Formats: sequence, structure tokens, C-alpha cells
Amino acid sequence: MGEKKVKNIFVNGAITPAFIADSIAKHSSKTAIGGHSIFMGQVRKDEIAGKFVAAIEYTAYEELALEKMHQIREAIFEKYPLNCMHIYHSLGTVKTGEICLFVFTSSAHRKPAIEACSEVVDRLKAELPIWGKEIFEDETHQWKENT
Amino acid sequence: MGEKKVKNIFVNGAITPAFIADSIAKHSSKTAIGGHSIFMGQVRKDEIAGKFVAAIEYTAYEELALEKMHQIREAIFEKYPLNCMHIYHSLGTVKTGEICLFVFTSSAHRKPAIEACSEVVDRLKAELPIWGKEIFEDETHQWKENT
Amino acid sequence: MIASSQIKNKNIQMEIEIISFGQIAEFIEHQKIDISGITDTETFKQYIENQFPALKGMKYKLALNKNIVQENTAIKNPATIAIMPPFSGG
Amino acid sequence: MIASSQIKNKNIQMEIEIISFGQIAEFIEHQKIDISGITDTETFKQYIENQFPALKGMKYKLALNKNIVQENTAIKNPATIAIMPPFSGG
Repeated sequence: MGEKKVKNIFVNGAITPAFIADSIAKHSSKTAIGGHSIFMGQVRKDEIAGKFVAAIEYTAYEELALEKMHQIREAIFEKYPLNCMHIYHSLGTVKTGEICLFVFTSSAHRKPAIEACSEVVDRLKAELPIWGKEIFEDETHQWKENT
Repeated sequence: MGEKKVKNIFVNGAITPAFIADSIAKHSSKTAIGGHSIFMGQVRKDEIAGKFVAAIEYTAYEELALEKMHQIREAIFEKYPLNCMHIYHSLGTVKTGEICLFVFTSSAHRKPAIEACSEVVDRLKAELPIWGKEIFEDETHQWKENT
Repeated sequence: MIASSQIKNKNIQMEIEIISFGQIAEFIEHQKIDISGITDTETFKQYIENQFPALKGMKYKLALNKNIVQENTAIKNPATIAIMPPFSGG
Repeated sequence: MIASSQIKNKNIQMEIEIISFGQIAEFIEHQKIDISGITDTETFKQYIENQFPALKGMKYKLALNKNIVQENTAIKNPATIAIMPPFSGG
């Protein structure tokens, strides 16, 4: 798999339910699949010192993030018998209630799909050079930190 | 939660990507949510002794299944800090490549959503009186067994 | 006393509605029986396996009035008993 | 020999492109520096923390030519170094 092309994961702005539906629909011809696992990150309207988050603005060190994601993708395909894996992360502004992350894994059986999805989300959050700036309703901001 | 209404989970035929998109979209107003986990079961075109599965026909002991699902739902809400949980299972004929199960959990953080989703799928498969009849392309059949 | 109580129970006429699912529904139809001598789920199992010998080699569970039977349970008149092969939802 | 080699290295003129992200990009701008005496990532850290004291109290990682720096690494001319605060994607 070493010569596999490095795929883009970044999309501009929020990931829409229609985009997700389209991605799901594309798998109906893949009849070896028995289970799909999806994780979606949604921007929370957190309250910090009386102010509410209105949006998160994402930036990334794109080249490094894509290279790192490529390595994670290969490691996950080595570890689990997956049929498919699709990963999308927003760049730019994503408002509260909108989706900023979409991880989608598919396998013949449920366990590899579920475990791979969960592991991709963990690794992506820990290893990808992506930064979220929480923009408050009054246009001040603070930098998000993953917990 | 004891007086909560027993919800229906059964839908006639396949669960469509549009239905799933609609379900996702409804959560954009729930701004306390930070993570969604989805599991979808898809009918596999398994080959058994040279014959291919064309569809699964689902039947259930509906009243008992709904009562049991209600108990599972309450136990999962007790165990995990979830904002939402939605469960849909097909009855009747679902063709290969179509979706027959849709489990959707949401929480402020990813871990409870992911763990709850996985546990619901496991318990649903083990405890709900639902039966799948695998219909082959030549119209013979065999009864599915969960592994 | 036990013997007379058993005799008394054996004489009770039971109205049992039998429903079945999945593979078992292919040879046991939905039916109502009016029968004496069936006082608990164990005696029902013996009865139904005698009536439908195909059941003997199969794994199945009973549900008595929509409760899955985990251990031998007394049957009260009237009753609905479901005969269920292993589940295969999802 | 070690001393003379160090002196030799110190005289090498380095072209380093500095890029920064997230909170760090708020006070360290994208810049190219032409500098001598920076031969490895440890000396770069000393240099950049002196230039931008705000960095001293922060957690950050470096990436040298798109490789995340795990341990002190020699810098070859020319180099791109990214200064990255803790990641917060997802």
C-alpha cells in the first residue's frame, strides 16, 4: 500500500448531512459490506465565563496533516479487515450545531468497522496538526484544546 | 424514566440514506452535542454453496422486541451521559446493499457516544426477538444466524 | 397433599395461544389449544416437542405472556406462549 | 576536534523558513531568517524562545521539513521549521 496516493481529507466549511447521505448511498453497490460505523464531530455551543461559542475556525498544517493521515490510514487498514474508510475534516468556519468531522469505516462485520472508526478518531485528534479557534458571539476568541 | 413511552423502532423495508441524513440534520439545533456515533447494518451478498443472497426478509415479535428495546434504552441512558439515542430496524424485505439497521447516539463528548452505540448494537442483536430469512437469487431461503 | 394438588392442577383446563416465529413458524402454526395437564413451561415444552418432534433438535426460547422464560414458570389461564428460534436481527 | 567542528558549524549561514500555527501564529509571523549558529532543533528552540519570550511558557512542537521533531535533530540548509501548539482538530 506504500504507493497509495495521499488523499485529501479537508473540506471548506461545515460537512452537510446531504454530503454524508451521499457518501452512505455510494456503498450500496459494495455488497461485501455488512456493517458501517460513522463518527461525526459537531461544534458545541460551550459557555465559557458567560460567553457562548458561536463557531470554530479551523486551520491546519495541511501537507503534514495529510501525510500523517495517510500513515494512520495505512496502519488502520493493516490492523482491521476493512472494505472502506473515508475521512473528512473541515477547514475555515463551522458554526455551532454544524458538523466538522466525519469518519466512516465499513467492514463485512460490525466489530472491525466500529473499532477502526473509534481508533481513527482518537489518532486523528492526537496526531493531526489541526487547530480550532473558538469564536464567541462577541467576536472574541480562545484556542480550543482537545481533552 | 420508568414512565417513558415505548418507542417504535420498526420501519417497513430498507432504511434510506435520505432518512439518515434527515435524522442527522435534526440534531443541528441540539448544540450541547459534540459527538455523534452511528452504526448501520447493510445486507451482504453472501455466497452459500454457490448461491448468492438477494435479500433478507425480517420478521419480529414486535411487542416483545419494543418492550425489550425500551429496557435496553433505559439501561444505556443510565450508563452513559447521552443527549440522544435513535434506533431503527427494518421489517419485511431488504435487498443486498440496502441498510436494515440504524443506531444513532449523541453526547457532549465522543467516548460515551461511541461506547453506547456499540453496546446498543451488541444488545439489540443478542436480545431482540427479530429474525432474518436470507432469500437467495433462486428464491430458496435459509434462516440467518447471528455470529 | 402434593399429589392431590398435582391431580387438581392436571384437571385444570388451560387455554393456551401458541405463536411461533422464524424457522419454527414454518412448521408450528399460530393456534389456540384447550388442554389439561400443562401447568408450567416445562410441561408445555414436553407437550410441544411431542407434538412437533422437529423442535427437539433445535435451540429455542419461550416467551410466556411477552416475558422471555428464563426458568420453569407456572402457567396461569389463559396464556400466550411464543416459541422463538435464536434471534438474528441487525 | 569537537571544538573546531562546533566553530565550523557555527559559521555556517543557515536559511530557515519559519511557519507557525494556531495561537503561536498570533505572535510569530511567517518569516525567512538568514542566520549562523543554528545547527540543530535544540539551538533553534533557544533562538526562537529568545526572540519570542511568550513561547517559553507554552507547549509546542516543531516540525522540520514536514517531519515532527521527536528528539534533537540536525538542521541542514535550507530548512523549513513549523512551530505548532497542541493540536485541537476533530
